[in-house]
Amino acid sequence: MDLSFTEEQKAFRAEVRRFLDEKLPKRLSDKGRLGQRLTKQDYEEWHAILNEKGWLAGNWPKEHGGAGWNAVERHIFEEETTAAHAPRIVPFGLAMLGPVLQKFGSKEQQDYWLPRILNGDDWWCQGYSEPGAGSDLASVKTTAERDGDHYVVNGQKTWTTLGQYANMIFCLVRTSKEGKPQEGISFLLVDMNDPGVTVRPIVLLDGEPEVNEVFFDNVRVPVENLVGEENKGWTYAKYLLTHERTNIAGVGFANAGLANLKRIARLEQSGGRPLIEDPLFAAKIAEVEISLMAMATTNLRVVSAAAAGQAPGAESSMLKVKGTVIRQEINALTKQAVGPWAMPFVSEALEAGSNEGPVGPSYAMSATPHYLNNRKLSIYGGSNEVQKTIIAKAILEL
Amino acid sequence: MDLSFTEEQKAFRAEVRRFLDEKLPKRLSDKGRLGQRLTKQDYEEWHAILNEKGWLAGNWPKEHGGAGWNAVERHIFEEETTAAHAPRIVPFGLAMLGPVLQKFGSKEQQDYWLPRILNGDDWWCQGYSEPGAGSDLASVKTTAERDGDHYVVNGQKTWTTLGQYANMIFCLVRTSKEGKPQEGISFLLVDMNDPGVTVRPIVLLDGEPEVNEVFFDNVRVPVENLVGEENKGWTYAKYLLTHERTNIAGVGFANAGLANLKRIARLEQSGGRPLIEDPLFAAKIAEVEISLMAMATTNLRVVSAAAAGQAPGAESSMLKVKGTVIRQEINALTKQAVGPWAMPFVSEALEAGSNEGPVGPSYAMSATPHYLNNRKLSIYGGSNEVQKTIIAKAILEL
Amino acid sequence: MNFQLTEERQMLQDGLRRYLGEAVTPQALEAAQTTGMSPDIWAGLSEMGVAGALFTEDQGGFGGAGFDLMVVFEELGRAGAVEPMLELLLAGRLVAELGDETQQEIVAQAVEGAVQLAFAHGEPASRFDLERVETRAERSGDGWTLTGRKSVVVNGAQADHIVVSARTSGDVADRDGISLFLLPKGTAGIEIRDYPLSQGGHAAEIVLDGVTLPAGALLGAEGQAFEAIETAQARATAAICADALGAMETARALTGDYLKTRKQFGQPIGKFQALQHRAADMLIEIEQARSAVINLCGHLEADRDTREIHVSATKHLVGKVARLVAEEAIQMHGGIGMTEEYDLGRFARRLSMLDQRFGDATFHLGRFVRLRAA
Amino acid sequence: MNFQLTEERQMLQDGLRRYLGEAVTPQALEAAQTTGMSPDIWAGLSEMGVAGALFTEDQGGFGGAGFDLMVVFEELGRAGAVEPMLELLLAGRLVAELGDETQQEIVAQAVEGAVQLAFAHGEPASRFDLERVETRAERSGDGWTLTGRKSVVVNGAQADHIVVSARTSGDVADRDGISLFLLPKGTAGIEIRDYPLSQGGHAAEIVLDGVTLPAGALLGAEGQAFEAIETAQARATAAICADALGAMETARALTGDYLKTRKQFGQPIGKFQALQHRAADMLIEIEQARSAVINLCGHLEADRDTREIHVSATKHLVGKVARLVAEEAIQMHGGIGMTEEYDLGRFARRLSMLDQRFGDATFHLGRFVRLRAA
Repeated sequence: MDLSFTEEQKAFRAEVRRFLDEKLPKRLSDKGRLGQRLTKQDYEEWHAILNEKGWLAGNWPKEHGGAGWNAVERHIFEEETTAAHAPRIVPFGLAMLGPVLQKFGSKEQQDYWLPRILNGDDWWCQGYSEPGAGSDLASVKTTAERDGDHYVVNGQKTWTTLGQYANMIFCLVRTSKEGKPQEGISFLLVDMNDPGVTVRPIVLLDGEPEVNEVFFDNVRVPVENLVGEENKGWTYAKYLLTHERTNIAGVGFANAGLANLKRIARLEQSGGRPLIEDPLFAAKIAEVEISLMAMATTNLRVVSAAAAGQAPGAESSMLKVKGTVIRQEINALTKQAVGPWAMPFVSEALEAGSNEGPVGPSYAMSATPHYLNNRKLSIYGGSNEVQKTIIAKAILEL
Repeated sequence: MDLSFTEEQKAFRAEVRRFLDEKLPKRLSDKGRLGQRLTKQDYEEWHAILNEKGWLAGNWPKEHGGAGWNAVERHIFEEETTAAHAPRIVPFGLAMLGPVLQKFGSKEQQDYWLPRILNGDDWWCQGYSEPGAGSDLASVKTTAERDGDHYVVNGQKTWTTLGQYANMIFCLVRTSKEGKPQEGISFLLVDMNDPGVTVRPIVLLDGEPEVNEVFFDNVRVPVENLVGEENKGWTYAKYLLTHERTNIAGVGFANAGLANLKRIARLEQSGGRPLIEDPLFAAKIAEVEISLMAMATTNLRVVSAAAAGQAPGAESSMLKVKGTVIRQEINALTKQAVGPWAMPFVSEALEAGSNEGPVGPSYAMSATPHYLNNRKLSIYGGSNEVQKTIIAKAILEL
Repeated sequence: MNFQLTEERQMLQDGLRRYLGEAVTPQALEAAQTTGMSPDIWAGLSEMGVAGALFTEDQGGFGGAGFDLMVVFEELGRAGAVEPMLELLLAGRLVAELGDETQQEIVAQAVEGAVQLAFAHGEPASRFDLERVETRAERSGDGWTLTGRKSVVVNGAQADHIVVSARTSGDVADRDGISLFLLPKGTAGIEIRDYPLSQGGHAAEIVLDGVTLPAGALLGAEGQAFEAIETAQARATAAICADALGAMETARALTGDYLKTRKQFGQPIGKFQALQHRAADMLIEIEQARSAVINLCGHLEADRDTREIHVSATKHLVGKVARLVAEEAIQMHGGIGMTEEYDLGRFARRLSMLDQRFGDATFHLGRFVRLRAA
Repeated sequence: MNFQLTEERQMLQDGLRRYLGEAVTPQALEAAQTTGMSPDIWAGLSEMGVAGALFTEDQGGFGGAGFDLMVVFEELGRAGAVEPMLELLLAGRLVAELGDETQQEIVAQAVEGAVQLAFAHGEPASRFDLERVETRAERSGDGWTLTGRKSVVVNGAQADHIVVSARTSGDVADRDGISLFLLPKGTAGIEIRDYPLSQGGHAAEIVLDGVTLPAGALLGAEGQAFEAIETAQARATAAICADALGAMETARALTGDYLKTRKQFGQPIGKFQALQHRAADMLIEIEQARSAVINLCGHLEADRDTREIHVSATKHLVGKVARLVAEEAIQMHGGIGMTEEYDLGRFARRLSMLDQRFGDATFHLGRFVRLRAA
């Protein structure tokens, strides 16, 4: 047992930090720090900066243009970029589709699509969930019928994050109704500019159109956009979900959120003293900090096992549950910390450079939107209820 | 809406208080205050004092020798007796069997058994639960087969509280295996001195033999000891369970426990100050006190509806859950309040007049036994899980 | 002891529930987003005479007791109405209790629902400290000059009259030395920034830049307003907790319906025991909240210490339960519970803002401890 | 970064688990009830050289690091062994670090498991305040006279040597002025009341009524013992938390088995989703506790502030989880979980007493806040 990082890992951390000092535009980190909206261009700018350094695809092998980092290195990179308030790396092409294409895609698909992901030629989004399906992903109703050298796609996807920016969507579609629900699913790449694709934004509790519905009305997709074999898409989908699980604990986000919470609690005054000196509020911060200290170590235990080649099993379900609960508690305490300043909702103020400034201190304006928005953490990516059932069955064998 | 008691109710409360001042033996209230063991004789002594005043059977109608109080009067009586640390009224004959006999028993049974309950001629215990049945009371396996003018009883009951003091037991027995499990159950009164009855104590976590197993080996019970009709016992059992539900919230116990907790927290010192001045411990006391303030009002809402003739439905399930959780939290905080003094376990010290005194202050000695013993609150009388299912089905119609 | 509503209150409750159930439409809410309220609903409530329930008979109303507030605000919360009835209660009762004859005219108008009011007390640095007032009022000639800033004044831009607190003596956190003033809409020197609130409705930042007021603007005795402010906040706390109770009832009703109809893995999700038990917990806690609101409403007229103990106990408990109910209702709905289109959203947001007004659950827990120790 | 046990520690763990799994029988536990421990198991542990894992090589052991303690105490907790290994750690390491050559002889015996030790520090009024020492030691001639009372001294009546703290200067709650003394069994003037503990094992009330000690009884520098005491308690906290972790693992294993085998309403109760989710929560929290123990064990050699932050973080978190696990394990078992006959009981009692030693969850939460603010 040894809790300290190796010299190589420390050196890597220093290198990441140096890189962020030099290359992360202040305009972008300011937005992150203040909780302002990031535009499509902001993400693309940061992707390009990382890509130039060869760090955009930390989890891809080098032969595909990735950094080839192991789990510990990815963890360090994530810790440092989150602490520096860098934009997150948009995961759909890089963390989700990329690994699937590398494992199951044809040589042609890899040669064509992978460089385009790195270069930002395509913005991908995810076509998994459907209305009424919830966490039951296998109940895919969107159909793809073969018609010559095309599939004709009909149906609807939902909860498509940042679908409004995307030109491409990878979809689970039903190509057969025989056998178990899992057996007739295929994995298809669809051009969203094709006729018959419509995107409709869904406004969430925080007022933001972060997710979308995507409708397919007789969309003709060339058969070469099928990944792997027809009716084997469930296998690829499950592989993708496992890959999505890296950084599932969100330790970096939690650490940054906790630091922000403490900063606010030092600035806000209650009863003539900084809020952080209120014993009961301080205790609430301490409880979540202590939880996070333990969870961060659980995360390192899983990361370290993954770096040594062990596939994380139900442990990632535990990290999902605990990690999201901790982040949501930090969000709730941050909303609490800003007091009455959490009430004003001035949407324009979240736009950098807007004429409409925030009401109250700038640290307050994103507290409520973040609290509301992050209720999603315990719902998406397999709800916490689904995770608990997995834990009960996989570990406790109930 | 009016939260205050009527003048009549206030006068009644004053009368109860005066009675307790005059008639409750200090020897008994001292035991209650210190958490010392009560003997069989202690209970009998207190029953006799109450019976002399006509207050032993508050819930019985006057024609049967009861006080004929309504729910609010019973509530006041319970509040005052608990606050005065009087022994509880042993419920098996008075609160459980009595109402069943009054409703379903024959004239002969009423004339014979009811006065004996009031006079303390019999000590009753309850033969409901069986090994492995848990909250599934209808799965009765103990059989009673008719043989001439006797039933022959075979089987086993468990969790029989204070069975070691009892000479009589009322039992659910199976007289038919046809139909639904509920349909073949009968309600039988068994003399525990009859040949074939064996009682074995079960020692609980706190080291006390509070409950027992009762074995029946070809016990011959005269048919006149059948209550009501054969195979209709489930109806009577359910009626009994409803009656058991009065005072299910345990507000009186909770109030007394909270007062005791605060007293201890004023006496214990931490960091050179009374423990009650520790902001975090004080907050824990406050949280449970605030919960109790609300629950006490919920209880009065139900009591007041009951006094007006409405039968409490799933509300009593809510009171059961919240009431037990509050009492258990008070027990846990009391254990916490006494600090290291919770560790010594000197069983003899719980005996009044023992040579073996408590280790540490006398208020500390019962903290751990009570904490451990009251884990039962959320298990017995229909576990809190069963209550939640009832609530979900009866109120939410899920 | 009696937990039944009187016949009058029962009628008010029934009427309000029926009216608001129909009136609070998506269109009405949409209209309220830019103006802070729906004029139609305000008119409808006035017609029903709801404002009268907030005032005692002496004050020209027909209610004013804790349980009158409970009935009115529980229904507003149940329907998710955003009309500024709470501000009418806060400011209107202050005027009714402290005002002279001229000022009392506003009360008569308020009882008719003909005016809108606001109470400008909070400041950028005051958070939940009722006694922290930095805005200053200085005598100038016969009248007063007010200078300072008031924050998150609900209904501030829409109000016909604003009750403003200002310090006429003492240190920034003294209880003594706080005075109240009555400012009509459009008073010169007031700068108002109007903005929408997360829970619906509007609030304003108000800058008082040497606002000159006549002597008659003083409301009540100079420097002696703290007790009245604390009493007003106790009433408002009862009202907002009753409002939250109503919103919780709606959230749980929506959740109950959803659990019964939504199917997953082949059965209604309400058949899953884990959700059943969590729904039961939610119910138990809502009953706790209801009892806490009853406790506070029943003690609004008690002595100050008893009343304030119930203020903190109730605001603490209802604050905790509101968070639980909002979060659990969303979670049991899943994704749909997070969308603006589905009705739950606005109730969840309303509940999540309960903690931000009049002190959050943690603040009141600490305050309860201090009150008990005193 | 590496979370694998070294080969040596893995062997120790395997050996201990195997041995204790067989040795901790109902008979052994019964025997321990009157004497505080089972001589057979103590002998067995000695034979395995377990005590050596508690001491560094310099001290004649083969371990002594945080993760050595974790391995040993997790297994003692897992088996529910009541032998006084924690007291050996507490007192033995104090002697090893502060003792002179003569005193060090005890360490050699301790490493062999040939002596039993106790640490008499707590007093009737000290609760969890490490610096509160009212027992006084006064110079008398060449030696010392000790007067005072020590409370809940685990293994006090059974120990061959007791390390006793006493104040040689300063006020009752000063950190400076605390000294340690080494008392052999049977020293005149000591009055001992021996009694059993809820969690198993024995403790004693010790009255020191003018106990006369030679100069050589002083352990370490006069008045300078606080730092060593705090360090010893940090180690003991790591050990008792690892012990609790082991007990939790057993409680959850028993619960898992029970959920799989016990049937109600026609199916194993482990098929009920509400229990599944609660069992999953229990597991998640136990993993949190494991990580907290790792954090503390990995920082026992860090600078004082870092170490103590982890002491309080870990004791807080493990205390909370221990309560959850004990209570949930009992609840999921139902009645049987409350009986003395079923094995869960002693683990639940052990877990419920974790909070009573070295500071409870609330105490350490407050201490964590103070340490972070410092």
